Amino acid sequence: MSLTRDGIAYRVARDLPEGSYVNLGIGIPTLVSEYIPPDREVFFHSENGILGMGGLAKPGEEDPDLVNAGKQYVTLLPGASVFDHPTSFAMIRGGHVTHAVLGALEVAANGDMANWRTPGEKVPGVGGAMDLAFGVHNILVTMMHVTNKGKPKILNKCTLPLTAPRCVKHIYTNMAVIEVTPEGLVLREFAPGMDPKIVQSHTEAPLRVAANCREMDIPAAFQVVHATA
Amino acid sequence: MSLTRDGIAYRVARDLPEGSYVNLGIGIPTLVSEYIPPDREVFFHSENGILGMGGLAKPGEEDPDLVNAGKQYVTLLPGASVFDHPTSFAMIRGGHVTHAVLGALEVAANGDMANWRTPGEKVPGVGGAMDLAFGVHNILVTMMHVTNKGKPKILNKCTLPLTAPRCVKHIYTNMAVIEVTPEGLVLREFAPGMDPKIVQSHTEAPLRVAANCREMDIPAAFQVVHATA
Amino acid sequence: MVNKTLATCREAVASVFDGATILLGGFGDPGLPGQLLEALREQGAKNLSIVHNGSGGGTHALGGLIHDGRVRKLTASFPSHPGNTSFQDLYMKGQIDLELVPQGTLAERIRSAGAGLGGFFTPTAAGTELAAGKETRVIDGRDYIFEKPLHADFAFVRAYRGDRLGNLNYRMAMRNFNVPMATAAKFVVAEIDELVPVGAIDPEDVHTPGIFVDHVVEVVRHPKYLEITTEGR
Amino acid sequence: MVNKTLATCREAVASVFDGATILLGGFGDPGLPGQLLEALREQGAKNLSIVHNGSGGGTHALGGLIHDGRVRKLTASFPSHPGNTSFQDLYMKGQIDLELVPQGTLAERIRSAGAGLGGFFTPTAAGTELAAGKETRVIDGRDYIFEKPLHADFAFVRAYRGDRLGNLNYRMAMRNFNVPMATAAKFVVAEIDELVPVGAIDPEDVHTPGIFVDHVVEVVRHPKYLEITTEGR
Repeated sequence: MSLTRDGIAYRVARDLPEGSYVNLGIGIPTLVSEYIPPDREVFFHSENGILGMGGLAKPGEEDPDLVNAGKQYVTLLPGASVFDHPTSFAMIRGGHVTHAVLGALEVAANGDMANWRTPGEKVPGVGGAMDLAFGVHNILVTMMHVTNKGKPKILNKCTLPLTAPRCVKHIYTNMAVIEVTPEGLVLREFAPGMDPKIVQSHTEAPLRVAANCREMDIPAAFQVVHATA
Repeated sequence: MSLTRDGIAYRVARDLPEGSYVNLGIGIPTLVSEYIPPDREVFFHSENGILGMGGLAKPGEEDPDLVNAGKQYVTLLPGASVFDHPTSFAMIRGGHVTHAVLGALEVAANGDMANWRTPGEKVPGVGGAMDLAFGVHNILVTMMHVTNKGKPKILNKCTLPLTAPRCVKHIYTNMAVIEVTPEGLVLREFAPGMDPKIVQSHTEAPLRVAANCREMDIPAAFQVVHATA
Repeated sequence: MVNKTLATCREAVASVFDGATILLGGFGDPGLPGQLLEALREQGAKNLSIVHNGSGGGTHALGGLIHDGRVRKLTASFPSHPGNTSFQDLYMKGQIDLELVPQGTLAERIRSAGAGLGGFFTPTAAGTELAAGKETRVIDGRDYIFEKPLHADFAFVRAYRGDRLGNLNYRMAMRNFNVPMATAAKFVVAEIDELVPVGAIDPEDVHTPGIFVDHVVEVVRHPKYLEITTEGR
Repeated sequence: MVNKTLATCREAVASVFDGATILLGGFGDPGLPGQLLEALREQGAKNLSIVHNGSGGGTHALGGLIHDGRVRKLTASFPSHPGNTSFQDLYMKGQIDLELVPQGTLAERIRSAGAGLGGFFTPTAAGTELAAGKETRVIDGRDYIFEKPLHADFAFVRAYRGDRLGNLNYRMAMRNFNVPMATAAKFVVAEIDELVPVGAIDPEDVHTPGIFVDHVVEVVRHPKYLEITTEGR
């Protein structure tokens, strides 16, 4: 078994603490806001100048002047604020945004991350990815554990151009939760039905298995039979 | 005859064009706002975050949250705005404030100005003086032409520490209006009853007399018998 | 009486010259001065250097200007609009230059220009491909790169309300790049939804004081610019 | 539930330690957190390094703290308050250090710290006495000097309204140094006139978003801080 994309988002959401200020990348990260426990206050930041962002606007209720960084119409929660780009990136670069949940193409054992240049892309685009990777203390990566072709994305060394060196703190995949430590990667949790050896077999970089490493506690709805496992 | 302090302010006020954005220093410059012709729109800026400042607040009508850079309670005109210090000094340093009217202790023939360190002062203070002198294109100096002891303040070279080099565009004194040009000082106007020779005799730096140099057109109420002339 | 209003977008873009550098506000649709862009497209100036977060899509607004071959250089953080675009076509043919700048660095370079600064050191991109050729410096133990201010000839921004003095007020997420851009160009024009009397915008609600603005043009918001776009970040 | 409110100024200043660097907002009375300052005076921490535009007058608020000999260094643009002050006395005796910074440079250094930058080049003061010892650079033909960010352990600011999330709204000329200072310290406390429910401050009226603020304390505005001061600029 492994996690669905929503399962990965669900698992990350559990780890975002009360009162955290969180920027969500596009893709799996966008799903995270759906799974914050209702009794927990987490504040979502959008690069284009929003703090306290709510969910997507319902059809017919879009505010034409209110989109998120992915250009989707969004809502605001009570206590939200809006501001300009310099202020928004002061929040990011100045370390005020406490967590960023980002997709990645590759992560290395030392926390290096590559997520801005896709192989074969025609036009490069960086957006706010580097500002986030350099500025935010807790970079949480969400991604499928291996590529569509089954190749590991957690590597000894990144092969793609880096977004930022040594920036990743935790990796959440459909197979595992991995912590990046000064001594290398530490396997904290594995998907239900998996075990550390299976996770390692899909990971190029060596994983140390944490003393309290355990199977993820995750609802069945977020689990699927994993094609490559 | 020479001009009163209000006379100097009156003369400067005539030269501030419609639509100009003006910062007024303390002392004589503060008086300038009183003499803007009523059919002319000039916008006053205060370093502490005000654009479109009106006159001083009447006693009993002070807003405790609204002071000017001199810490006096002021009013706002319709169309005013308030902002923070970084924005206020972006206006100054970025060249958006078009004119600053400042007092000076000394001005040199090349436009050097000294106005921040008083001889014999105990504690130095610079405030926004340097930001204004470096950032604003049109620096207009208002001052008495000579010191209390009758010594020239318009010099070949400043003796006091500079506020900024080559920043002054025009000098307005109780005796004259002088333009600073790349070729040196040019006498544009002299106070009623004076003449270019008298002005030069109170000025260390050489004055060229403009071809159209003339007596100032100024109401009698702004003229006094000049003690040293 | 100071009056910065213009009747039409056509007048507002009349002085744009061939080879001009233009700051173009907006992020997605909010704050994008779409009708100034359409007027610019009709105006005809070419070899333009445009600074904008993205590259636009479709064949209207910025996408249209690029489609018409009027832009020689784009400075952007996210020009990789999904799908085939005019920008992509021209870029692949080597017919348009791209200066790729991280989004926060782009915003800060523009602010730096408007604030009269000579540049700044930022940690963003230090040690990456985007720092190639840039001056680096270690400050208090951390790597930084030097970035210069980004000045321009023109800035076109969009606001919600404006007055004849050029004071602007933005709704919701409209401020984005518009606030710094309005400070950083020699000639600044704002497309606004509503021209209001002086004093109608509370002093505390003026997000771009009139000191920064040369002209305002009231337009009727075109439904075309309200379409939901799918542009990525 | 996030709750950044504290009941008293005493609690708000409790963690200030000897030798701490403190950003102190306000310009004149507007935005000056006078009651936090009085609480700090009672709290007892010493060898403080204070960053504020002026040096305060009299024997209350900052003037009082200096009078009590609790400040070892002042970073200010205009410490030359008219008349005899505690600051002047101590300065003349060599018992307090002064770092004199042009007002715009002071504001920008604080903003730079809050924005995660490594410093910037400014034209202000280039070639003057205040540039002595500073790195200079010619950029596009103009002289600039390098200025570093100004970080701090604490920032004490004053706002008008605030909520339990730390969102702040300022009236009139209260924003001054408070906006940048609230971004540049490890621990930020705001003294506010009125604690309002979350959502009562419109998203467009939040001048300091709660992300920057650790605590808010509602106080009753003391008439003492409403006196007209005669402090020069």
